[in-house]
Amino acid sequence: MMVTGLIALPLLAALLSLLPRQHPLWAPMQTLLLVALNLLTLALWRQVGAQGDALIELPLGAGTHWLLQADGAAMTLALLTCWVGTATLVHSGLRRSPGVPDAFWPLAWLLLAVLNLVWLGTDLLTLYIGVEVLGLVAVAMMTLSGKPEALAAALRYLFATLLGSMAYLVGAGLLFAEYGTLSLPALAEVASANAATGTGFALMLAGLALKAAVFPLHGWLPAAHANALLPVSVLHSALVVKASVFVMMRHWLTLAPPFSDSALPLVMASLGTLAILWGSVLALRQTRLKLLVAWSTVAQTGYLLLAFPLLLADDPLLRQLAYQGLIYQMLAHGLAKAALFMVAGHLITATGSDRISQLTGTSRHLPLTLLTLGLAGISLMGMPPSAGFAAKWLMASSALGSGAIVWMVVLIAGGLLSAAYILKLLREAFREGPERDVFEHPPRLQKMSAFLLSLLTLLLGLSTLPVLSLLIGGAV
Amino acid sequence: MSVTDVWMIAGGGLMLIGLTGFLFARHLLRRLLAFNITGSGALLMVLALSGNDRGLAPALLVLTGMLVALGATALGLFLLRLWQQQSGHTDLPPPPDPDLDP
Amino acid sequence: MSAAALLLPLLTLALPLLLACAWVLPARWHPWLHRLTALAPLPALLLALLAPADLSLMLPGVLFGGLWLLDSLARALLVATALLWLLAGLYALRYPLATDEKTPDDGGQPGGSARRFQVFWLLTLAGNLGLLVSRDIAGFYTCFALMTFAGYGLVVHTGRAAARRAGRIYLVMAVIGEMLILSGLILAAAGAGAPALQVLPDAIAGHRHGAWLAALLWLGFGVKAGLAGLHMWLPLAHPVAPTPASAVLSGAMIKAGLLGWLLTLPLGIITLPWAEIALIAALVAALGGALIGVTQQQAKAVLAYSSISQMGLITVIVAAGLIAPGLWPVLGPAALLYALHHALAKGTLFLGVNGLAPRWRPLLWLPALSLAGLPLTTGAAAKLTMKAGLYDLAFPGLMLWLSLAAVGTTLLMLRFMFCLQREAGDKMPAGLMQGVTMVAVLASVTGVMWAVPGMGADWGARWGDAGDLFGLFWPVVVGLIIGGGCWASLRSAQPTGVVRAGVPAGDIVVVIERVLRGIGRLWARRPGKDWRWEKVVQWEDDHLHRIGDVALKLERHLQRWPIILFILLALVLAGLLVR
Amino acid sequence: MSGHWTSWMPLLVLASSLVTALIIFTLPENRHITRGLLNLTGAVIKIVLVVVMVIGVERGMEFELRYTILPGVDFILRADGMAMFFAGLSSVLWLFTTLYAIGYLENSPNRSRFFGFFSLCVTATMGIALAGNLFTFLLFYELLTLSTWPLVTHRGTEKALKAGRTYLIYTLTGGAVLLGGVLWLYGLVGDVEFQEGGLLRHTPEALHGQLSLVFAVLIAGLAVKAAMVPVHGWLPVAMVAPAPVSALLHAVAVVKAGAFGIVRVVYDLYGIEFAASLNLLMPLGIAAAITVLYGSLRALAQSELKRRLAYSTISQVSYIALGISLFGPVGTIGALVHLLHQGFMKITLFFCAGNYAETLGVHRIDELDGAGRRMPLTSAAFTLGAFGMIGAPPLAGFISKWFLGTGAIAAHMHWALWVLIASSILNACYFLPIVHRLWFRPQRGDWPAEQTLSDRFETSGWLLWPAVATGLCIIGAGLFAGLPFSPLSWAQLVASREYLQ
Repeated sequence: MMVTGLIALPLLAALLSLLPRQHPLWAPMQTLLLVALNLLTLALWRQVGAQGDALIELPLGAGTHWLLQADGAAMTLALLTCWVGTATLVHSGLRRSPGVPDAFWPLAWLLLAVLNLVWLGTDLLTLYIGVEVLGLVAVAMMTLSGKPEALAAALRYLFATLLGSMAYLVGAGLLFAEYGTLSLPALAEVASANAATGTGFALMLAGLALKAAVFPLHGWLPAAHANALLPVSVLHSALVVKASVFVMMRHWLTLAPPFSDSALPLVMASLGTLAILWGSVLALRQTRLKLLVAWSTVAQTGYLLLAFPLLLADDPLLRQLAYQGLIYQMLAHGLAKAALFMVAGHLITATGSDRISQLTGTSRHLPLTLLTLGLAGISLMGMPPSAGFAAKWLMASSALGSGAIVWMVVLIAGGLLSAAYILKLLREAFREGPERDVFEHPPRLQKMSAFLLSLLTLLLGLSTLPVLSLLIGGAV
Repeated sequence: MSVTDVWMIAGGGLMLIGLTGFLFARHLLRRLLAFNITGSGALLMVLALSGNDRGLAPALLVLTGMLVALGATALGLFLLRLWQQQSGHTDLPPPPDPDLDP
Repeated sequence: MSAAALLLPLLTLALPLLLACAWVLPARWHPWLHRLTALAPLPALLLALLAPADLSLMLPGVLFGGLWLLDSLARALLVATALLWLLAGLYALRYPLATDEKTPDDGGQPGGSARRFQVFWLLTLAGNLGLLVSRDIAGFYTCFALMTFAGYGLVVHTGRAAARRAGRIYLVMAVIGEMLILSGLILAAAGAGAPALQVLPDAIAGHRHGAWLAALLWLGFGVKAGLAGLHMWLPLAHPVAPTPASAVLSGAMIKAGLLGWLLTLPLGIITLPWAEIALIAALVAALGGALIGVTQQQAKAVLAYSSISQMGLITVIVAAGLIAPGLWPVLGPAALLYALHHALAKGTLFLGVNGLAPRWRPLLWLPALSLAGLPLTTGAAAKLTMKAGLYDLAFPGLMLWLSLAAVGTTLLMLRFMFCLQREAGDKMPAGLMQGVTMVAVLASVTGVMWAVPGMGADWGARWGDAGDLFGLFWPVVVGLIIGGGCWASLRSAQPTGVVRAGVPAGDIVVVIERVLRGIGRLWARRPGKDWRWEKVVQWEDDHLHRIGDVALKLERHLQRWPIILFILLALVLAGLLVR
Repeated sequence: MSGHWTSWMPLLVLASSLVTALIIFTLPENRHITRGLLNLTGAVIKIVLVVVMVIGVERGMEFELRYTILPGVDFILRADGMAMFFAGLSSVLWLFTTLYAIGYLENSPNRSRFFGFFSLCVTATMGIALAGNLFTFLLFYELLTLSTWPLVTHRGTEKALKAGRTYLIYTLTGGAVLLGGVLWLYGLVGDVEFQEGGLLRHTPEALHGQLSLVFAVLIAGLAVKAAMVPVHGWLPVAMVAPAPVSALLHAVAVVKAGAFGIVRVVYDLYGIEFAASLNLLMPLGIAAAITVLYGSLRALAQSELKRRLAYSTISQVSYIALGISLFGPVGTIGALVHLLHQGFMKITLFFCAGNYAETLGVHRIDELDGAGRRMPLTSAAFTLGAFGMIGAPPLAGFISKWFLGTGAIAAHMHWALWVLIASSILNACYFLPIVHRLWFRPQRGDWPAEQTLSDRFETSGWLLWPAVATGLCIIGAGLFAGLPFSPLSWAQLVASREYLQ
């Protein structure tokens, strides 16, 4: 019952948020809903930890049924969604804040609901609905900032996401035609390497890759993130991009094993490597803060793809390590990227301009913001003791175990590249330019929410076992 | 050639037409229409593929597909009109240059 | 470990160091400190003379385990050294030290203040006295290094260009010497267990590369003892140093090299293959020193070369000890006696350079001739014991060479008196300086007797057979005749003397300097001049920029055709999986 | 984690500076007194804790904190002999550097930020000292890189930022290489803890080939921080940092972390006998020898005082690596005791360089003429440091060179002795001219930027007394090396445990 609550509660909150903002009860209601969401997610997380996966089935006739499964990975990402969602909503101010239009709250809650649906969904129909609605909600949120560039970016993103889900639909149809079932666990048993499965799987992968901004198809992401509202780009970069990758992982685990001897794993890993190199090099060349962070998202998605071939290793322990590494990387990147985007927003409001060269002297007047940037940066770089490092350690030891030294080297070298552009920001902040003491400080609540997110990455780095214990036996 | 094959070919043809329109149309409305055509083609393809007496699943799949296409078109039209009002163009400008580091 | 033994490190090492620190006090204490500095060596002298039996002290906490020992060897050297330092110290009381007002004309810098001289004086004294009594490797090497480096302060005191050049060469050779000694000590000590010095000779004797170790130590201490080829700093340093400093430098500090040899080399244990070469080199030093010394212009330079020649003779004794270990029991005391005699005589001569009124200057003939080995002088006694020891050494014509060296020394002494005559003119030194010099002369003539215990007893027997006496007498006579002739001819020519050319002081060092300067110029123009390791791993910004530009251009295309790329990817994936 | 108080001690040592760091970060800029007080109390508490642990370790007590941080990987903080050796050095020299930094940054901006990262840096160094296994060591090794970067770029000028960038390129790449090595090792043998005498000798024969390669990768990663040729480029460039930072980097924290890492890997991970049997020590020795000579040669050519000291550090730190490669207890003692002595000597030299820069505005060597007369105490300390570096007895440098020399003979690597001797001569060549200028050259014109920082002494007390104190430590460590609690006897105790009885 609690599993459906994860989706129902945000939906209810979305409806309630339609109330006019001036209503005196509006703020307490929002806080109450947020607290409820946190409590529910934690309770479910502990329950899954204690009793294992919770499964809900709705029969759809003729042997097929609608499945929602709350396993370790789903709960971890639900936790991530809850944390980032809470931080973003708190960050955008529960009371009156001019920057954010009223439509943001209902859309945000809707986004959280759909995200939880995607995490929990284990059959093609649910996943199709989740991924599709997610795209539409994201497009709608992108237009909130009202700038023409945002509109153009939103349109471009709309066409991309529609095309992607079209391919996904055809893929699902092909698979259903072949095996007569939509549920992933059932497919896992019967899947075999034949033409129909191959094309269906390829179409689905391509569609999801387009929605997840994987390397060659990442064109729409930078413009979308740079021009959207700050909370929107936080939610999008931290969660929405990951949803598509998560669905890719779900499909990969069910359909990829028969194809493990083909060149697919190699292609996925090389796409990941290219994404890391491409994203980092371009992030280094950016002069505007938000664009730099956007390009960093493209780069970091590359890490997730690197783990895909490792999931097909023959030794179950190595597969589990890769699985844990992948989920932990999603968790670490989600938190760190959200914190980084918030900090970018604060720096822009503080210095009044989006350009990186204007950051001179901020380290003296915005110490907490710089500390958050540092902590988030450490996790993105994969430096100990952050969660990013723990993820990199898990994935690298899995790669080493299965003899894939190249991917291990890419993982480690990738950390250096991300260090390059993170420290480019810090270097500008440390520069002592002409005396400039008038910095428009963002409200304390916003700074604290960003700091808490980056602190989480540090805490998750120091104690990884609570989260990893849920992911035991994931990909086996 | 069985009935499913006919539907298959029709669906495939529709998708091809839609895709080419999607590629070459510059006008946003045309692209949206092209998308609708490909959508219906794909739905047709899915129905044809799944054949009959396969239970509720394919129907549900197609139903959601249609709903989603409807929602998407509505959103697209709304944005399209907003874009037309704001920028006066009916087609999308080339993507902004990723600006060079001075 | 009696209480008196504690005095050993205190009086020799700690007292002067404390006094050196005391010089930090403000100026009104300086006159008192000056007097105390002069008397600093007195306690050590009294300790050496009055200490009952052999004193020894073990302090495990200091360095690798401190060990101090006052045996007969140390006692004799301590007496002579302390006495010489005392005389030089009293002499320095009246010696015009403060030179920092005027800048010397020859492009040097103003010299150090009198205070700086006193501090360096005390440090050198501490080092010198300390090394005589300390018997653990680290302690001995510490005092040796302290004496060497502090000696630099005395050499460059006047600040003139010549002094700075002499100081530079002194320092370079001192560092080379120190490093040779350090490597020798490490190599020898690695084999030996305990950190004491007396373990070394047996360790070297037993070592498979014993000859090489001994060679290292021979050369290392040889720098201090003025071996041929390593002597260049001596003739440069002495003339420029203030007189008391050069007296101590030449008299006491050179003997440290000899002590080093006596303590570390396997004398009387094994024969060393290169001992003959060392003996020949010593003879070359003895004769060469005399030959070059005669051509010097300055009185102190002559004395410096005389020191080289005399040390050459002592080196002959030690080298003989290395050739025939059996002879060492006889040669050992001879070397010691000769060293003591030379210390006092040379010290007196240096003090006499500007310590005596013209009237009393002939008094210098006493130590001068004693050096030359005139019978009935301490010099003669030293030479007799040396020759007695060397008689049955199978070395062809050794006695002839020694006699020639004696002739050389006599010539040197004549040249010294000639130069002194010309240089000193009729300057009237202060009363105390004259008194001190007188005492020095007396000590140099008689001092040796009571310096070496048991020496005085069989003094009479020394002169027994006339044959030896004549052997000593003719070189002096020949030297006087030749010297007198030259003196007369020089006097008849112009007083300025035609012989201006002569060999420059420090002879071969001039050549070495020119060679090094040439190498320096070559090195400056070497091809790979500005290649640096740092460049190997240096990221250049333009590399990153170029990659970035290419990426940006490609990126523009990628963003323009998303749909085609999507179809392409779908086809690629399908192609892979359908196969 | 056992609840016993001894298991909390290592954490307390780390917390003593971590807590200070966090508080200082939040302190507003104008609270100088509280910041100074916080710093000093942190440093003093740390020394007290370290002393308690030293005595505890002496009596054989176990101080260990352990919890699993990653599946199959433990986070271990343990105080064994070797750990207390480095922790002792760091905490003592840190107190001096803190005092010095308070005086040095008297009225400069960003002091909260500086002292915050300053304390973070000491936390990382303490972590490195107390690390119980290679993973924890790597964790604090990287933390050290990140916490020292802001100190190098503290001034914020273009030069400082460029130096910081170079510093990061070197150290981050080094960290990445080390991570690769650690991963490879964990892949081969799982979580191996630091154990006196090393545990890797029990591994099966088949792995030995790979273990040698892993050794090479680990040493390559550590060599960056230990500034061995050719990855030493960052050290002279980082000289642009303020004096306490360059003293901190070169004498105590960063450079020593690399050297200590090599000591840990060779003695406590591989075990000296096992490393010798895989004949890994000869290449390490050769690499160290090259660095020793290269560092000294480059130091000769430097005209700036701090750059010359930087190159001298590059050569001196490789003495430790050279000492490690001398198989035998004497060589080990030489390496360990030099780890401490070089700390004291180099920190004195940098304090003096900082004093000259701060009080007289002197940065170049040829501006130092006559500084002895103007600042006698600082110049005396500098002279002590210089002669210590040359290895003149009775100073600390002589003791370590003596043991390194005898160790070289005992290990039948005679060429190592000649490298030491040559390096000592080179040290004399580039230190004695400076000492000559200090004492024997008159002052030429007035000083570039003279300030009278205190009426009674030559410069402010904060700057002067740390320099003099560490100078006296040089004599103390040298002259009284025989005493029980001297660096030498502690090194002998630790070294004896490394060799299997």
